[in-house]
This record gives sequence, C-alpha cells and structure tokens, in this order.
Amino acid sequence: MKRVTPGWTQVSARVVRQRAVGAGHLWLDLAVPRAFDPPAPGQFVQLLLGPTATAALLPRPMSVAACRRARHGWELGFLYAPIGTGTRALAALEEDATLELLGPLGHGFPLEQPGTPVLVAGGRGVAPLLFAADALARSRRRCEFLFGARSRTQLVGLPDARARLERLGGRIHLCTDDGSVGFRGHVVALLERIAARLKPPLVVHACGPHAMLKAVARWSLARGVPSHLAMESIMACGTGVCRGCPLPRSPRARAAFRGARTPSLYGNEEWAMCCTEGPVFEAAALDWERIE
Amino acid sequence: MKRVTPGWTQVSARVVRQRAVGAGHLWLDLAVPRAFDPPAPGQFVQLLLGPTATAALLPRPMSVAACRRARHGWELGFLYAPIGTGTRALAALEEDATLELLGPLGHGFPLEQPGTPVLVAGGRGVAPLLFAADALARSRRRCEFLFGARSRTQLVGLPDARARLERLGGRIHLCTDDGSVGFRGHVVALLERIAARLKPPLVVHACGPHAMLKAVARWSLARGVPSHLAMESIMACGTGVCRGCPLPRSPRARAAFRGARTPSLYGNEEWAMCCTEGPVFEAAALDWERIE
Amino acid sequence: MTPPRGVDLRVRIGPMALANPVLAASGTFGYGDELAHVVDVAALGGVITKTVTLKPRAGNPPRRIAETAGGMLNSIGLENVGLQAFVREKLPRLRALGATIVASLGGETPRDLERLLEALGGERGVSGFEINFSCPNIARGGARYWAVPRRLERTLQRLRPLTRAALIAKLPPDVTSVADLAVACEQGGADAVTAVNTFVGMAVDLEHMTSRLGRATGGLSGPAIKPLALARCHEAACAVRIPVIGSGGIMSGRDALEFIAVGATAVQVGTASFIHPRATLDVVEEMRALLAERRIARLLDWRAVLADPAARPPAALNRRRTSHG
Amino acid sequence: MTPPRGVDLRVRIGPMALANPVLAASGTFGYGDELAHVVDVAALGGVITKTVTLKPRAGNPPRRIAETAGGMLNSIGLENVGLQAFVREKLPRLRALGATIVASLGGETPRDLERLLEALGGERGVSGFEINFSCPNIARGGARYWAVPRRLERTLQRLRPLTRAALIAKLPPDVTSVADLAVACEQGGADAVTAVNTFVGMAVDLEHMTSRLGRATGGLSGPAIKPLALARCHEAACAVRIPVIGSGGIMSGRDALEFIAVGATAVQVGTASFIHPRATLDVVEEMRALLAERRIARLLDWRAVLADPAARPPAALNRRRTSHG
Ligand SMILES: Cc1cc2nc3c(=O)[nH]c(=O)nc-3n(C[C@H](O)[C@H](O)[C@H](O)COP(=O)(O)OP(=O)(O)OC[C@H]3O[C@@H](n4cnc5c(N)ncnc54)[C@H](O)[C@@H]3O)c2cc1C
Ligand SMILES: Cc1cc2nc3c(=O)[nH]c(=O)nc-3n(C[C@H](O)[C@H](O)[C@H](O)COP(=O)(O)OP(=O)(O)OC[C@H]3O[C@@H](n4cnc5c(N)ncnc54)[C@H](O)[C@@H]3O)c2cc1C
Ligand SMILES: Cc1cc2nc3c(=O)[nH]c(=O)nc-3n(C[C@H](O)[C@H](O)[C@H](O)COP(=O)(O)O)c2cc1C
Ligand SMILES: Cc1cc2nc3c(=O)[nH]c(=O)nc-3n(C[C@H](O)[C@H](O)[C@H](O)COP(=O)(O)O)c2cc1C
Ligand code: FES
Ligand code: FES
Repeated sequence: MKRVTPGWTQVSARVVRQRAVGAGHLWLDLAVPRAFDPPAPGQFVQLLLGPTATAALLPRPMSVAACRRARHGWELGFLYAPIGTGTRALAALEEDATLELLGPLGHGFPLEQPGTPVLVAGGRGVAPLLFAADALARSRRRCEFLFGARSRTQLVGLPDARARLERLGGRIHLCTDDGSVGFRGHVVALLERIAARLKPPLVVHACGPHAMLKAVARWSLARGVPSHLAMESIMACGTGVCRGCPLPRSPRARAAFRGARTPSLYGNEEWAMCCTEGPVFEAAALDWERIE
Repeated sequence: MKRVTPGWTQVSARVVRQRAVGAGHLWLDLAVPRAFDPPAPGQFVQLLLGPTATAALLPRPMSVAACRRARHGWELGFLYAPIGTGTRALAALEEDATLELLGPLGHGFPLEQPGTPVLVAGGRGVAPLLFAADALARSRRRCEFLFGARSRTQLVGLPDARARLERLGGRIHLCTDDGSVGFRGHVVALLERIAARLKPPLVVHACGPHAMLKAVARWSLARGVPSHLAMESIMACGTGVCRGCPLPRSPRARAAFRGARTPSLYGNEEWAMCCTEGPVFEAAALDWERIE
Repeated sequence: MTPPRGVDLRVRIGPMALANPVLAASGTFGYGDELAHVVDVAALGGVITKTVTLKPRAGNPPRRIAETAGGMLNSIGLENVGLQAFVREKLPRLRALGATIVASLGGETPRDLERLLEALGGERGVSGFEINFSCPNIARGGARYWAVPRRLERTLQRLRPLTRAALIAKLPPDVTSVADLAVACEQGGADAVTAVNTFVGMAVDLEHMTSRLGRATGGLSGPAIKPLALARCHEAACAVRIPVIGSGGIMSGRDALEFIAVGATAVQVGTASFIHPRATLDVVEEMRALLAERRIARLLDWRAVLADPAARPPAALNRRRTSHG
Repeated sequence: MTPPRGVDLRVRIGPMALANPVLAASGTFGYGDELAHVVDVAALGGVITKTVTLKPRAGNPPRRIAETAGGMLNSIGLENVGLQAFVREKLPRLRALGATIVASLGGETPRDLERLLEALGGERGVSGFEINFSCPNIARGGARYWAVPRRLERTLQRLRPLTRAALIAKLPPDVTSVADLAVACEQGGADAVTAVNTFVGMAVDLEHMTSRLGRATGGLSGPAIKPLALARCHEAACAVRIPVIGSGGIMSGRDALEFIAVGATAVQVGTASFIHPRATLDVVEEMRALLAERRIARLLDWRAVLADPAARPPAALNRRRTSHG
C-alpha cells in the first residue's frame, strides 16, 4: 500500500524566471521555501494565481519537471503550454511575481524498481520524465529515453532532455509523426522496434496524451513489461477531498480492491482518484477501454 | 444642450510605462491609436483587463489625467490608487502589456467659460485637474490650483501639478488636514479664504471625494460662483445603456428638466446618469442632500 | 479557416423571421440607437428594447450596480421613458436604423399589459413583443408575482388576440420548474419563451453595513449565471415545442452555440454589451465563423444537437455524441 | 489592529453548541481527517462529513468537475463509503481528532433516512445530522424529489424522534420559495436549515459536442453563487425562527460575516477548501479579526444586523443602517 499521510503544504512561490522553449511552450522556475517537501518525479503541484492575475478560480495541476536545492529552499521547474485562461495567465507572470503552490501531490514513478528504466514521453508529457531522468542520473542509473511528438518543433524540452542524459550516457530515441526527425511513427511503434535491443528487464515510465498512454499500457500488458503511466484528469482540489478526478479501474483491479485496504481517499472499487492514488498508475490498474 | 452623438470607441491600448507617485498611487501611461478621439479634461475612459489578467468582469472607469500626441496616436496618462481587484490587477501590468480602453466618455469641464479658472482638487481627484491645467496652459490661460489632502504625502501628483503651472505662472495653493504642508484645513476653507483675492469672475472646476464636492458645491451656490464638479458612481457600461449610475437631480433641475429636451440617454426627471450627462455637473444640477 | 460566408443563420420565432439568432437583451441596449455608432443594429437578429411600462419610471435609487464574482447585480427598477415617449421618440429612430424590433413590455397586472399591447400591437415595424414576466427589481408586478403557471397562461390568452406580431414570454429563473412555466406560456398562446431573466441575488457592504444596492436584492447577470441559465434553457426547450430564446451570461459566439446546441432557437446578449459595446455583433460573427469551421451550412442543423426533447434533462446530453467537432 | 482574542464566536444550533460558526461543508472536506495535517479540525465549529448513504456509492462517471466563471460544476454523485464503513472506519478517526461532528445523510426515500438515523442517531460523538435533501447529481432521491414542502415536513416528523442530536435540513436553491421549504422543515421539527446546496447547472464541450460533465447537469458552487445563496439564506432566515446555516460561495471571513449579517447563525465553507485547504480555519480567524476590529465582543451581536425578520426580504436591508462599521 502506498503512503497515506500526505506531505503536502500550500506555500507562496516566486517566479525565478520564465522562458519560451519552442512550439509555444514555456519553462517556468519557481522558488519555494525550505518547508516545502521536495517532490519526486511524477508528483504534481497545484498552481494558484488569484483574482489580480486571472479569472480562473481553481488552481491548475502541473507536473514537476525539475527540482533543485536553492538558496532559501527549492527551485522547481515546470514545462507547460499556455492553452487556456489559467495557463495563459501563468504565462503573463514576470520575474518576482508570486503565486501559491500546493504540493507535492500524488504518487510519482516507482523509479526504485529494478531493471532498465525506459522513459516514454509524448509531447509536453516530457515534463515529469525530465525530472525522472534527473533523479535516475543522480542515483547513477542509466535509462533509455523515448520521446515522440507530431513533428520536430513539437519536441519541446529536447535540449533539456539531452543535457540530462549526456551526463550519464543514457540514450535518447526520437520519433515524429511526420518523420521530420528520428523514427517516423508513434512512440509505441518505436518502443516495439527497439525494446528487444534494450537490456532486460525493462520498466516503462510514461507520460503523454491519454491515447498514447493507452497504447503504451496495451503494449506493456501484452509483453508482460511493467509500466507506470502518469495520467491526467480535470481536477478541483488535488488532495482527494472533492472526488472530482476518477479514473476507471480494470476489472482485475476491482477484484483486487475488495481484499486490499486501499484508503478511501484513493478511490473506491470502481474508480481510482487520479490526484491521490495517481497520477502515476500501473498499466494493470486501469480500464483502458473506458479512458478518454 | 450638450453634445449627444457619442464619439467613443473601444480600442486596444498598450502600457507605455507605469510608476509609483507616492502614497501608494501609480501613474500609468497608455498608448492608444490615432483613431481614438482625443479626450477633454474631465472625460473618462473604461479600462478592461480580461480574464488572463484579473477576475474583475466589468471595466473600471478612470479619469484621463493627461493626453499628448505620440508617434502612432495618443498617449493618455492616468493617476490611480490600487484599492481593489481591478485596480490592483492594473497595477500588476508591466510595460507593453495590452488592455482594452473605451472612450472618451462623458462630458468634461467647460474650460471655455470666461473668468478665472479655479481648479480645486482633493486627493486623487487631482487627476482630471492636472489635465485641465494642461489644457488651460495650452490655450494660454492662467489658473488658480487648489490642492488639498489629508497630509503632505497624500498630495500625490503634486510635482506634476507644479510642472504644469510653472509653464504659465498659474498659482498653486496647498492645504492639508494635518497642516503638514500649506494651509491647515479643508480645501473649501482654503477656497473661502483666498477667493476674495482672486481675479473675478471665478469659475470653479473641482474633483475629489463626494464629501468635498458637496462642500464646494454649497460654497459656490452660496456665493453665486459657477462651479463644475467631477462626480463618481459605480458603473457598469459607462455609455448610458445600463442605467446603473444615477445621481439625484436638484429640485430646480427637475423642474427645468420638464421643459428641456434632455436626451433620455442622460437620465430622467429624477436621476441624471453620471456616465453620460456627467461625470462633470454644475453645482445647481444635483441634489447634494441625497448624494453619498 | 473557411471564409465565414455562406452559413445560413436564419431562424424563425413565430411569425418573425430573423436574419440571425442574436438579439440584444432588453435593458442592456437602451432603445437601440445608443450604441448604433459601433453596432450596425440592422445586422443583428433583432433589438429588444428596454422594458417599457404605461407610465415613465424613474427607476430605483442608487446604488444600482454591484459587481460580484463573474457577474453583476443590478437594481435598475425598470427605469424607462413610458409608453408615450417610446412610441413618439424611440420607435421612429430604431425603425430608421433598420433594426428588427422586439418591444419589451412590463406591467404590474394583466390589464397593464393589455393596455400596452392595445397601444403597440399594431405598431408598424415592431416584429415582436417580449413580455417581461420576470423583473426581480420592482416592488409590484415582478418575477414573484408572475411565477405562477396559471397566471401566465391566462394573461397570455388575453394578450394573444391583441397582436399578430411574435409574442414572447420572458421567464424568471428562480422557480422550481421553468418547464411548468414554459408549458403554461405555450398553452396561453405565446410564440416563444425566453429563458432566463436575471437571478435574485444580494450583496452586502460590510464597511457601511448596508446592501451594496439601493434595495436589498438585485438581479444577477453575466458569466456567473451561464451554467444555470443553460440548464434552465435546456429544461424549457425539452418541455415545449415553441422556440426557446436563451439568455444568461452569453458573452461570445461559443456561448451562443452552447445554448443553441441544448435547444435554444435564438439567444440574447445582455451584460456583454456593457463590457464590449460591440458584443452583440461580435457574437454573430464568431458564431458564423465557428459554424463555418465545422462545415455546418445552416444553423438549424446545429440546433438541439445536444438536446433530446423526449428525455428528461439529466439523461439527454450523454446520449448523443454527434461529431460536428 | 486589536488582538483577535476575546471575541466570543460561540453559537448554538438546536442542542449543539459550537465553538464558532464555521462548519466544513459536506462533500468538500472528506470524512474530516484528509486535511487534518493542515487544519486543526477541533478548532472549527464543526465538520460535516461527506453525505453517507445506506450502501456505498461509487459515484458518477467522469468528468465530474467543470470550472465555470467564478464557480465550478460538480457531478460527484454522492460517492461515499456507505453506512457500515462510515461507522467502523471514519467516525472513530474523526472523533479521535476532537472534531464536532455533523454527519450528512442521504437517502432516496424517507425510509432510507429513517434507517440511517436508526443506525446513527445514538452514535457517540455525533453532535448533529444534516439531511441532504438537495443533491442535484443523482437520478433518484435528489433535489427535485425533496423540493416539496409537505414531503419535507412529514419526513422530518418521522426522523425527529430518532435522535436527540441536532437535526438539520439542507435545502436546494432551485425552488420558487426557499422560505416555504424552510417553514416546512421548522414545522417538521428540524433544529436548523442549511441554505443552500449547489445550483443545477450545465456546461457544454463544443469540441467534443458533449456535456462537460459525465451527466447532463451538475451542481454549481463557489463565488459565482454567493449573491444567490446570500439572498436565499436571507429569505430563509426571515421565514423561520430556527437557525439558518448559510452556504454558497463563502471564501473568506468577510463572506461569512455577510451571511451572518443577513440572518445566518452559522456558515459552511465548501469549494474554498479546494483552493486553500486551510480555508475553513482561515475563515474563523479572519472573522474573529474583523469583529475585533469593529469592537464587537460577541458574534451574536452581529447576527441579523441586516435582517429584519418581520419585513419581506426586499425591504429589509435598506431600512436598518446600523453603524458597526
Ligand atoms: C497531474 C497533472 C499534471 C499536469 N502536468 C502538466 C504539465 O506538466 N504541463 C502542462 O502544460 N500541463 C499539465 N497538465 C494539464 C494542465 O493542468 C492543464 O493544461 C491546465 O489545467 C489547463 O488550464 P487552463 O486554465 O489553461 O485551461 P482551461 O481554460 O481550463 O481549459 C483549456 C482546455 O484544457 C482542458 N483541461 C483543463 N484542465 C485540464 C486538466 N487538468 N487536464 C487535461 N485537460 C484539461 C479543458 O477541458 C479545455 O479543453 C497537468 C494536468 C494534471 C492533472
Ligand atoms: C468617472 C470616474 C472616474 C474615476 N477616475 C479615477 C481616477 O482617476 N483614479 C482613480 O484612482 N480612481 C478613479 N475612479 C474610481 C475607480 O473607478 C475605482 O477606484 C475603481 O473602479 C475600483 O475598482 P477596483 O476593482 O480596484 O475596486 P473594487 O474591488 O471594485 O472596489 C473597491 C472599493 O471601491 C468602491 N468602488 C468600486 N467602483 C467604484 C467607482 N466607480 N467609484 C467609486 N468607488 C468605487 C467599491 O465599492 C469598493 O468599496 C473613477 C471613477 C469614476 C466613476
Ligand atoms: C442592467 C440590466 C438591466 C436589465 N433590464 C431588463 C429589462 O428592462 N427587461 C428585461 O426583460 N430584462 C432586463 N435585464 C435582463 C437581461 O435582458 C438579460 O435577460 C439578463 O441580464 C441575463 O443575460 P446576460 O447575462 O447576458 O446579461 C436587464 C439586465 C441588466 C444587467
Ligand atoms: C465537489 C462537491 C461535492 C459536494 N458534495 C456534497 C455532499 O455530498 N452532500 C451535501 O450535502 N453537499 C455537497 N456539496 C455541496 C456543498 O456542501 C456546499 O453546500 C455547496 O458547494 C455550496 O457551498 P460552496 O460554494 O462553499 O462550495 C458538494 C459540493 C461540491 C463542490
Ligand atoms: S482533484 Fe479532488 S479528488 Fe482528485
Ligand atoms: S454606467 Fe451604465 S448608464 Fe452609466
């Protein structure tokens, strides 16, 4: 059973810097105080701007893409796309602006699992995997990094990924739908293609659009390769109290639920809460047919 | 009868600069395109920030404090206090941020009236009077400028006022409630004190808290001195269509209303709309007993 | 993007043919000429004029406006020029601008409304009448008085013979069943119902310990009420066969298409005109562009794609997942 | 600023004495222990637990949340652990935290509620029961079913003998008269009414042409509804002598004081806890500070300063202008 006692807090964060990283995406560094529990790769935070910065009421969930010690606490990195009211308001923040940050939330990738970590990123889903690559590098573990997107320009954060992997000689494998760089095709096709060449046993950690994660989950279930997928959901609280972020459990997981002592904060027999039990789930835990 | 056909438009404005001018107040310069009808002193605009800058829904009315020709149109100056959601969000805007601006709205001070213009400013009500002083200077007319506030530090924009008056040798008369600079007492007491020394006939143009404007109105009605007072009201539209900004007419003005052909956009027998008939009103037009 | 021409936005409301489904909401667009220098009113579906009463009304004391989260309360109190000035001064100007005119009428009793319609029912150039059964801001003849199905039905039965123009009943939202009111209006002979007027709300000024309005309550409008208005519009559309006109928080072409998707035939733009004086026309243009993008040639093909009039509201939306997206 | 000590915030709801008037709203605070590491639940007026039903409920399919202007729609569908697990696992933990516990109960019929109260009515450490007569998100036994004064009155008559703890009826807002429902509850023997639950609303996803929720409608909460909830709370407070608990859009101590000024005895903080997990406690502290600033020693001296129970709602506020400011 995963850890129950939540370690999150809500703190004031300061914009250290914000820069464009291509294809309309931004990289944001936020300073948070030492009291903040350092997040693990795959965990997320809730960013809250307030009425003098946005009309959005609810905080916005965002994966942590980097975390490093800084002078008075931690510096957290985020990679995001300004697509709506909340993220556009975020993009308008200048250096030294403050916002509220709640976290770390949810459960991250079980990077401690033995085997070759295969990180599979789709589009802006690369964010938590950059952090995962970092963490693996810190514990001196080599990983394989698969990164797919629609086209070359959509491979946002690629230089960051390269920088991280170079340090440890992890390998990066690219693919694009249009073949503008790397393998032409989906990242799962790429995975299928190179899996046999990688050092077994493999452990897949993936993040990207749900359609991609579905394909990764199916691939890994068919191959018997363990995989851990960082899911998304519309959220209100991020802490488990609103019950707003259900993901459907697989029939097997439902059966298992009855015997287990899963905390109700995580969900019930039918639904797993993305924010507390997830956002990272094992492929076998979810009913991929019913995921949108 | 005042001009009916409105000359306002809604345009995109750009923040040229924003700077603190003391006592928590800010001076904001906005660039608007040439298509914008240049405003007259006492007129106002509606500033609209939008959902990626503020939770405020409605635009905020703001007096024009300066207007000068600029490269691609006009540069408008504003002096304001960040007191609530909308104005605080405005204060957060950095150079080059854009917002929407609707104007010019309402009717300004009738500066063309012959006589010695006596400009009476209370606190941040100085904003439109700085503009009035500018306009008078441009038409080479001397004015008397009375400026009152709670204390020395609350005399925001005083250097601007001085700069304007120096050009033409207009005189500035200060007063503060605490006597920290100038005459100790209210601006109306100051007016009473110096009025006899000024060159008649006098024409008063005033802006400030309603309590001060009440006192100015009563003084001027008692002395038979014409006075024009820039009023405020909570507003929604600023254009006369919502009927949200009524000010009570004086009994005399009501009687006069029946004969006159006041456009209904301006109000009815009982109420004058602040945004269309005003914001500048003659003292005799309003029922000061009923004004809050 | 496909050029926005060629999308057929025409709709009918009873005898009234509208070039497009976007109407300026009563009380938010004056008498139609105030914003004419920025909105070509002839290009709108129509203009619903400020509710007119037999006698002029001065309106409520200040404050009349209080902004709230995502919305605004108003306590205007039906300030209007009265029947006589409306006919003499306002109608001619609006006619001259070429607008499709819907006159909004307000009364404290069925008799008041009869007299208004007797005077105006045959007026040239008035295509429709919207009966304001739902003003939250007046002491008598407001939403509470009219929110009784039988009263609505009987009143409309008396009004129906007085005009051949479209007869529209504007409904209040603060009722247990908008559907019941809509059905009563249909049975009374209305050509359409408008769902909905503003919601009764309150705001307090803690500094001065008073209402933030001149009266204790006001009517809430704007984006805050959009989800509520949409549900009520859907409920009404499921209940009656006559057209439903959606109103409440419509700020954009998207918003308008949402109302039409759940069953509205036309929409009203209100508070948006206070924020963007051109909002009504912007809604028409954005709506046209969005339909063109989706390759929908006629607005009527879009109407009610998300409403299943046979089903009860809660079930309706999930059932159909058409793919116009 | 005056130190915030010394302000007496105690209030009574029937037999229940609360240290202060701030309750965590049902469904927004889990079973009371989820946020306990940031909120000292013993310092709250009380915690209203997630509505519990006889059997566990898995809740509605996604999507369950849709943000709207100034508010959010939810379609949770009363997901809860069911009576048995509630008694075995949840109550003991919450008791251990020292919270004043109000258990929210939901049923599809009066009989369901009876059975729940038979099981829980004598449960140690449960100070009150809030009967959820107003869930907008379930197919049966929701707000529509219960929004009938006689049904409420009779049901409460059956429940009243089953417990000596406080019996609170939570009312839906989407009715013609909240006052009528409140009076029915008073007559049925309720110790208090809560005004109000979420408003029925709808939101559409134009890209996918579906509801933005798993069901067609959801319940709207948050600041958007505050003015509406305040008016309904005032209406209820004017209609009954039992305490009214205000709910709807309360995000701050200021908001709470507004509800209490128009006649509420206590308040609930809901959606705010999703934005600031500490919101409930922040409301208590801000309220205390605001009263201290105004030199008001007892919250009860503040209650209803803006409500005149004898007057009809619209007239009440303008009449009294006390100067506590
Ligand atoms: C655990 C988690 C981690 C995330 N990490 C990242 C990240 O690292 N980088 C990043 O760019 N984004 C991330 N997201 C998505 C991000 O939260 C949404 O893009 C954001 O909430 C959109 O807010 P908005 O106000 O800009 O858009 P809105 O105006 O609210 O919505 C714009 C569109 O996005 C959809 N949307 C809204 N919220 C979500 C959501 N929570 N998930 C998916 N779609 C949504 C809406 O339905 C709508 O179609 C993450 C989401 C979750 C749940
Ligand atoms: C014609 C006109 C000209 C103005 N010129 C200036 C100016 O030059 N400089 C300046 O600083 N301010 C000016 N104001 C006032 C300015 O519009 C308000 O300060 C502003 O609307 C407050 O918005 P907010 O969102 O910051 O505050 P909110 O959060 O909306 O309100 C904060 C407080 O201000 C009060 N308030 C809100 N709107 C108004 C209003 N329109 N008038 C008076 N009080 C209000 C509220 O009741 C509340 O107590 C002017 C107002 C009008 C009507
Ligand atoms: C300031 C104001 C005045 C209004 N006056 C009237 C009116 O006179 N008659 C009427 O039927 N509706 C009136 N309404 C209601 C609007 O026509 C509209 O139905 C309502 O505001 C909801 O739409 P919105 O959210 O787009 O504004 C008024 C609304 C506002 C905000
Ligand atoms: C996600 C969510 C779940 C809710 N669940 C319940 C519930 O189970 N029982 C109940 O009586 N009210 C429930 N409510 C209503 C709240 O208790 C509260 O009355 C309402 O949200 C209005 O208050 P607010 O605006 O402060 O949230 C829920 C509200 C939300 C937002
Ligand atoms: S977002 Fe609230 S329970 Fe997951
Ligand atoms: S602000 Fe709308 S009429 Fe004056």
